[in-house]
Amino acid sequence: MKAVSVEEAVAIIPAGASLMIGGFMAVGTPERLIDELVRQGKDGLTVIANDTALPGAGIGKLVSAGLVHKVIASHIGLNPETQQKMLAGELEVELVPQGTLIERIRAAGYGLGGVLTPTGVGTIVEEGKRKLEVDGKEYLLETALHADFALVNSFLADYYGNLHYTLTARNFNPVIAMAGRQVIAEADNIVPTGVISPDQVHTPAPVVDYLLMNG
Amino acid sequence: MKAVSVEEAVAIIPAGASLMIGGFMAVGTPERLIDELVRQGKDGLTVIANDTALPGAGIGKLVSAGLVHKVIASHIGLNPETQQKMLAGELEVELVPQGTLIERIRAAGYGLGGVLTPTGVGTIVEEGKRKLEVDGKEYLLETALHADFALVNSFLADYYGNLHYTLTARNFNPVIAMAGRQVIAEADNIVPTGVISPDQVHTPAPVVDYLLMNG
Amino acid sequence: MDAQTIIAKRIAQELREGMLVNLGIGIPTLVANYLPAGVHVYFQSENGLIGTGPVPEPGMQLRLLTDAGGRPVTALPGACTFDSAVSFGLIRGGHVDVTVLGGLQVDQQGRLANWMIPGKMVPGMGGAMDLVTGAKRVVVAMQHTAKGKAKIVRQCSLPLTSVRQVDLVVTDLAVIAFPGGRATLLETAPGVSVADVLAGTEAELVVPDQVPTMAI
Amino acid sequence: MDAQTIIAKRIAQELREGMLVNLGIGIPTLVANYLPAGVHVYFQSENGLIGTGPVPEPGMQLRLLTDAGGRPVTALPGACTFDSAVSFGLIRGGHVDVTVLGGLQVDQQGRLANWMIPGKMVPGMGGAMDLVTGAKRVVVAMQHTAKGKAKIVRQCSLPLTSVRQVDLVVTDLAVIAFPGGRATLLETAPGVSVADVLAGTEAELVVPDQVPTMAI
Repeated sequence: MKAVSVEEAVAIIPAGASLMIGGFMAVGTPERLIDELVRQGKDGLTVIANDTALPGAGIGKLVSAGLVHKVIASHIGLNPETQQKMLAGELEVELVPQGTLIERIRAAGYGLGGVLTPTGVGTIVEEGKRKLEVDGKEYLLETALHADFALVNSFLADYYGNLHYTLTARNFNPVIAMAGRQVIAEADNIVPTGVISPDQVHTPAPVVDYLLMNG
Repeated sequence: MKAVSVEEAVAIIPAGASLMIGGFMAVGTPERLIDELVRQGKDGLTVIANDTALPGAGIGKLVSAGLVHKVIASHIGLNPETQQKMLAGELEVELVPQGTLIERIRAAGYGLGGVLTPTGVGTIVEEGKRKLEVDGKEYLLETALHADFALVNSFLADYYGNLHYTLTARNFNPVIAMAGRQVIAEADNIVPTGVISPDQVHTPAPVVDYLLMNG
Repeated sequence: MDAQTIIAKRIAQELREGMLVNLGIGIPTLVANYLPAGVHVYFQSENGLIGTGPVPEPGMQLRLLTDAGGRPVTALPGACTFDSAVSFGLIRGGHVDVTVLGGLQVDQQGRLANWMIPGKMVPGMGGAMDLVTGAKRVVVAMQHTAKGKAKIVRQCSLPLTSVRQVDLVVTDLAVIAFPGGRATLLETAPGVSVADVLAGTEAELVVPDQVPTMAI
Repeated sequence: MDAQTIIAKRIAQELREGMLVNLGIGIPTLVANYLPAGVHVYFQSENGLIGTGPVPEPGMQLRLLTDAGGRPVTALPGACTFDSAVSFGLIRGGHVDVTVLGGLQVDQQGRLANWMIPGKMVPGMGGAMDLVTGAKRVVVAMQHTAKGKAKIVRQCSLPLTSVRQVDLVVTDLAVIAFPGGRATLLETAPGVSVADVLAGTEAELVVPDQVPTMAI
């Protein structure tokens, strides 16, 4: 793990990269990284996240700034800008059931090729997907979803990069931290190693590549 | 959740039931439940667990007592009795790679039909299984593994049945707690509701059906 | 009693001690206000919480603790939090006893459409498809008609949320279930006649000899 | 220096600052004793621990904290614990930088057999298949021969652990890698000649002009 400034962290991300971003309606989203992506104008991004929050919050800022080429999400209903840009053909949107999205991300991080889910069978979600039967029940094969970077926000990080999330700010964060080829963590609080007890670590330090320094 | 004595809990389990049992070399195994299974002589059991521990410890006691009809596990090498009984044809043993075993159990608890894993491709583990290609890579389809009961051991339980495991005694426990059709929890310590903070709960109370009372 | 209150009160009667319950946004959220006295249920927010409590007192909000709509909530003693994979494991895996969701249309076999109006409203399915596919019991909370048009129809014109048949539809006019795959009138709202229900329903509705009034 | 020490010391040189390392039972465990000074690596136990430390002081053992063999260990500051699904997510998902495992046979393309001898020893594969399939780098630690018989063979007679080619085999006689799918002699142990290695090896071995001695 390397401690970096937010400027250094975002400089590592090329335009056109695919980013998994933690958060649920901007709760648990790394806002400093988002703001710096906007400042450095990294465009052509593919964003994989639960939602696009609201205009002015979290991923909503990337959408407003026109930096996003494609969104893979489960819900965009609370951000009218995302919907407008989608209908205007300025933004590609792939909608995925939330439980399927998180399993596809997890599969990538856990070295699985995919999972079989009953969700979406018989609906428009099944289009173009393989269907398999197990014990007489039909499932869709949903394949692993990879990304160049995972950007996570944790409540605590220690000096090694162990991360602890809290309350509903955990959401997608620990799962994307396993799936991003490189992982950049932004912590609300950096604490001495040992402050987070072993049972409270949600993301083990060895999967974290960069930790944002304070300031 | 219902608080029950160990006698009541085991009385619920019929002979011939399939049991997922937590623990790794008997660390994190519910020993009171095991001892009572032996006392009540519940036989013909199918045991799904990481291993069969040692003679005289954890699942080893069930094997010694001749109560086990079939074992689905990743490792039996440290229990010579399991191997002897297997070679003598007294005990059916299905060996599953550890990472595959835990994913098959998880799939059952998470409503998935199965997962695609690269583990076992090209080895004798692939016999009789479907192989699928995703993005040019071969995977085995490993299907969900269900059980009638999950028997878990936690470090803490609160009055609702929220469970917290500690250190390496966590292992299979939180995963099987999602997968057993009925879940019986044996806690080292029962604490007032609220003592386990929300972020420290590994198994949510609503999935626990029975909690062993003290004494 | 207004339409929303009728629906919420009636659905609250479906909840039993110890159940794990997921309430959607809108009318379903109101169900929590009418729990039978002494009954303790667990409310799940799919963003990662069991034990969701009411809105916090002024000044006590925490940005790190919200419902699935991003609004501040509280956590009751005995609450627990988890990541999204666990949250949807609970949902897809059948651990949620009851989910209450809004509806746009329900067909006469009980299949729900509630996540998009092609060309008009494409918010995404969020957790709805997993909830309808995986919860033990699915209850739809909706107005019986929208702008005079029936919402309980022969066939959904909107994309389905799941092919799984829902268990109960509760509207401001009626309670409907689908035994044997046929929409069947179970109860009418106070002051509503069977004829009123039939007039507002496009689907073929089985009407038993006796149709009791909702006990709300 | 005895055979085990040679192997463990040489493999320890493969470890770099910050790596996540999984050591199997037996010779691999000894590798931890020979870490280069000042290098910090994370040791994973597949039963659910990163930050595995040495055996506890007498009287300090805790039944709830063991290695994958069930023996008491310690946890270093900065350790973390997790369930078995996460543990094998780390392994299968390529997060483990190096795994060091024992071997029964390695074939000349670098494929390992280390989990069973049909009819004789059927302990189960435990985590071995996942480790060999998923770790970024696989290092095999074994005696070069067993009872005079070569263990690096043309073709494994024992069931394979994985079809994935291992990265390095370190024995008491030699270091062998598999560039281009061909077993190649990289180093010999102190006092061991190339001829000694060839005599103890059944596989066809590529021998470069210069074969340095292990710097241990």
